[in-house]
Amino acid sequence: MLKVDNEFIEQLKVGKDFNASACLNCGSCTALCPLDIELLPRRLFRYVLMGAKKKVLENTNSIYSCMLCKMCEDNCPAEVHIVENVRSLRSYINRNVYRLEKDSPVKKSRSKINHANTYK
Amino acid sequence: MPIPINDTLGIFADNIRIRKSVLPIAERKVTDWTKGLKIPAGGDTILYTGQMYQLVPIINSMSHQMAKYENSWITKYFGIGRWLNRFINLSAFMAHSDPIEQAAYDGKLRNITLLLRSAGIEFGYLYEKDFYSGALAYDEGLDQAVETQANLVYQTLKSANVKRLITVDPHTTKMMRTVFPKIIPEFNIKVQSYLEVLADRKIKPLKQIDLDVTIHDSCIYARHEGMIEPPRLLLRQIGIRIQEAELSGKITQCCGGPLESLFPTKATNIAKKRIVELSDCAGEIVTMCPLCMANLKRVSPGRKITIRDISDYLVQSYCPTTSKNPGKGKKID
Amino acid sequence: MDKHDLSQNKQPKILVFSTNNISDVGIDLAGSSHMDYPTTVQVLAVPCSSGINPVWILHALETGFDGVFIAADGGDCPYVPNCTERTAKIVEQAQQLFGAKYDARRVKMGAICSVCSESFVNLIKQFSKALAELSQSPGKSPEEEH
Amino acid sequence: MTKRRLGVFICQCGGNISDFVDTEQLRQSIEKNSLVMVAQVNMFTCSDAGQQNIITEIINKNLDGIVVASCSPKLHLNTFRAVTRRAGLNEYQYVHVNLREQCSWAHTHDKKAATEKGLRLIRAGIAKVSLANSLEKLRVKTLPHALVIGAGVAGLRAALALSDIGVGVHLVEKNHHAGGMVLQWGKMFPNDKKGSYVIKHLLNEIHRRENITLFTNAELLEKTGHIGDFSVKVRLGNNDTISLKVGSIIVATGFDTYIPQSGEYGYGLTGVITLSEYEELLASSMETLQYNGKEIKTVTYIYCVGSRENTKTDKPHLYCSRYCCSATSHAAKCTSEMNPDIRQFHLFRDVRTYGKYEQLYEKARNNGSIFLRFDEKSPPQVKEEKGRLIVRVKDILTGGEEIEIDSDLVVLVTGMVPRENAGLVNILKLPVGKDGFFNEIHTKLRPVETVIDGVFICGTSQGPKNLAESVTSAMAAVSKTGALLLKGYVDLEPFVAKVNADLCTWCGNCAKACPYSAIEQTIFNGKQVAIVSPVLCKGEGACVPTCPKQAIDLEGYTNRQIESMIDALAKEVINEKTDA
Repeated sequence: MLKVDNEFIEQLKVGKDFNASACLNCGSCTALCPLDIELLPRRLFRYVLMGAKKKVLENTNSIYSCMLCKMCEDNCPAEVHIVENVRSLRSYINRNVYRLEKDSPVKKSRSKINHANTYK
Repeated sequence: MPIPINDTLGIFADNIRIRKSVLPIAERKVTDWTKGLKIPAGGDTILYTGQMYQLVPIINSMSHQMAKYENSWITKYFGIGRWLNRFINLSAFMAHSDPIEQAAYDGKLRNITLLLRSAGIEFGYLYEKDFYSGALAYDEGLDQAVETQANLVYQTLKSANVKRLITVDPHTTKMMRTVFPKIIPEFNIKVQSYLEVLADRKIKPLKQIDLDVTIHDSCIYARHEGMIEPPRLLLRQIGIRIQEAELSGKITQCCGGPLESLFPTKATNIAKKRIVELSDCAGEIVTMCPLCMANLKRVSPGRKITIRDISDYLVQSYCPTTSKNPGKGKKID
Repeated sequence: MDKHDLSQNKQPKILVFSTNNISDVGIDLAGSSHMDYPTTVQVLAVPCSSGINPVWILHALETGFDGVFIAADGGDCPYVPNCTERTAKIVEQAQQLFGAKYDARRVKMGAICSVCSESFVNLIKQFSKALAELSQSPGKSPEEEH
Repeated sequence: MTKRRLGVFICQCGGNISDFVDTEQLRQSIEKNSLVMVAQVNMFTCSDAGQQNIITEIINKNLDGIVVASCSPKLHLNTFRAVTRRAGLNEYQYVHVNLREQCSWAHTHDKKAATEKGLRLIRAGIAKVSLANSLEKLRVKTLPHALVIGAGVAGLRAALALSDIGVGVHLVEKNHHAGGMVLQWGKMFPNDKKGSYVIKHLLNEIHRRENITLFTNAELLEKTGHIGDFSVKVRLGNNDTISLKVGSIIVATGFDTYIPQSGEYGYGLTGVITLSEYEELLASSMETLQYNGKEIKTVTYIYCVGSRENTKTDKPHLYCSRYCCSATSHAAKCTSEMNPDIRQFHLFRDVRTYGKYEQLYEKARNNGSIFLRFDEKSPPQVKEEKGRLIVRVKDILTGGEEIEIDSDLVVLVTGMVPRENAGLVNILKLPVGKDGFFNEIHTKLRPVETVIDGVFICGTSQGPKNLAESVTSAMAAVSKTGALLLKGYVDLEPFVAKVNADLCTWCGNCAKACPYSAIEQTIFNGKQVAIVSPVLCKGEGACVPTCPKQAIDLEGYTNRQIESMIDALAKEVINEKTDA
């Protein structure tokens, strides 16, 4: 049972920083990933969209394994910003799980880096 | 135990905050390459290295260490390492770059300097203020560290009245050209890779080279920055025949380099796959990113292949031969 | 007694009643698609299967047909909503007219729509086989032979 | 009867027939029949030369009946009827034999057997034409007025279009207000105009037209007469009854919304509402979306409620309701435009936002709606737990993972069901399909005509449609009506039942069997007999098998004709060398 964690969705700014709702589940990304990671990015993104925090955090290694090579994104028929999405997941984990940037002056407000828009 | 992501990234973040680079190196190592080139300090147009070429020998040495740590008992102590690193620059202790290698990578920057001069471009250099761009921190999602670094770099450029930057590698190009303006809305400095500058300037070859090469496009140049044609144009002009690998240009395959710090074994596996794809094509392999070069070279021993930086070819044709060609540096092949 | 006998090499003669708007179109399609069925199958088109007179069915058997197949419209009938029920009743009436003279299985109905070419050919081949078996051992149902 | 003089024209169809059937052998056999004056083989009988040849032969040889053995009658029946007419012969003295689709093309591997079958088929044609009566088409006058039943968007639009082409309209609406379902709808794709706005404009126009009379709160009570000239009685709001004369009737009675059963997907719990209720909520909300005074942050839509399912009621709704996926995507778009932070989960089986509506689906996805696909066999569960609505669903796209969504609002995307219309069905004798909606003659080729001549159906009365499709079908019904009424008359096929009064002893079986009330009792030579109204008779022949005296016949398919055709088909070719 995966519970939709609304707080997680809010923290991740799903739909803004993390934007993958346009995903059609075609699987092109998975097929093209040079890492052969089954989870990345289609299913991982689906977990994020559905606010399945536990599943997302179980897959930290996959999230940090991505090379951001953009092979998937360039071939995504739904034009999902896959690379920025992965970065925003790392950013979320760095801030909220590893607490690497707890001294951050921007810890309360969201980072000025607007992930979803970086490549628009 | 794999390398702990948490503590490793913590060290990167701390380093940026305290020492203005993910892997802080001595100023001397950043600027050594300029010896004898008499590049003016400052100016409107600046050659900006972002320390990438200079860093590679150190990263190489680090990765060698990290690969040893991966799945070893030491990984348990990374937490202590991070704590310690706040007071002592651990990377300086851990990584001792090979001076021959260092000189070879410095040589690429000397090549680039000569090329820009042959194209008639006037430019300066910021020397000790040629800061790291924060590329790795950006990729790893260390947003606060990136913001700090971006502001430092921008303030430095602004106070030096810089109008235009010529970058030498894909990572710094992307950071300066695409990422910084998102973080700093007023960032209005024109950023171009030296390959784009040379191609724009219509630099004329002085000599033809009879050679087949296979291009390994950098993911960042080809897909993130859409820069595919300039290196091909510059090589074609000097008579070099370009052999395209099955995956090249827009669909180039990654060298595995981005995994170097956290997943060294995976990085090696990806590099092995890529080097096989590239060797299937006739010719020497040409790279345009120091990280690609380092990662592909790491898996090349035992294979009959030559990997060279694009500037090594360009300098041979576009620059006049001098008795003391600083471009050559020391041979690393 | 059912007098219909077929020698081994002869195909049963079947009269098919089709309907102008629906099942005849499906049977046309079987021909357009070059789906082979026995040449001893002959089609007589009427407006609606609810208008088939049981007397005609009896007449067909008496004149030498081995069986009568009604290609009904099923639910597609544009004329009457309970066309299938009405047609089934006509089949029953015809069977009553057969009395002891003909086996009740010599009349059969099936729903054939305007694109049901394949099911027409399949049904007619099954019916033809059943009639052949029926003629060899009258009194036994074709199913029991298997 | 004097001996018939027949002509038989066998078509080679450029090889389509003659490659598999020996047409010359057919001609030689047929020629031996003493009734046959002419037997010819033509390369293409349907060509101008082929047609002219038939006319010449009819005139020169003084033929009184012809058989054309060629392709399926579905292709050229009308061609050769016209040929016969042009030669001065009654067009029903021509019989068509299907030698291509049902002979040459079906039996391409056995030319001998196919030729024998062809011969039997032509003999049957000869048998039929020998007994054919000359018939005249039934010409009926048409009145330039139409009755439109239902003043929803389809009915209103039909009335205006009829008015445009000069057909007067009586528009009858059961409810107090015209406008139907669309009146209640909020913003609609693509220009976000509200339903009430669209209806208001149509109604303004209706009121301006002098040749449209709108009766609200009114109901059809009775229909007599026939195509072109119906008499109808309508009950008005004040319980008065009015009689009207119309040439045709357009039925646009619309649909009903499926009402979920109590407990179906949590229906009955606070916060579980239907899509139309949600639309109303959206339409009445300004800046924030609230339900029962509580702000809505998470909306979960459950699709296909009452559509494409077989399990929940005794009346299964197996069809797709066509409009709901698009309507929900549009509602999602409106929701995120009001407040982009509202989380929207769509639990669907298939997304069918076809055509232009695909843009809505894309928009919904791009705006952050999450689509979760469930299997019909494991539908979502909706429960109330501690005052919250909990929806559990197995998401196929995540490999069947069970997802739990804590929702503020659950929207059941309900489909269309046929409107309860027993009275109207009875009055108009309209055919109703298995799904409960009205049936057209042919879904693709005759999409708005019914077997009741002069009665057309359109809009959602004939099956689920979206608004654009409803109006399209209304326009189709209008053009069929215009073509029928504006000419002033209509010709009907004369294939109707007729009673042999000498044989008839009036048992009433035929009258009971007739689905169209076309048979009545009358007195003939002092005895009770049945009589058929040729205008009401549809010619399906349902009365024929019920007559114990064989006293009722269908023109073109009489007992004698059929039996002689059976005889011809049964005859073995081998024994008939001399006389075909």
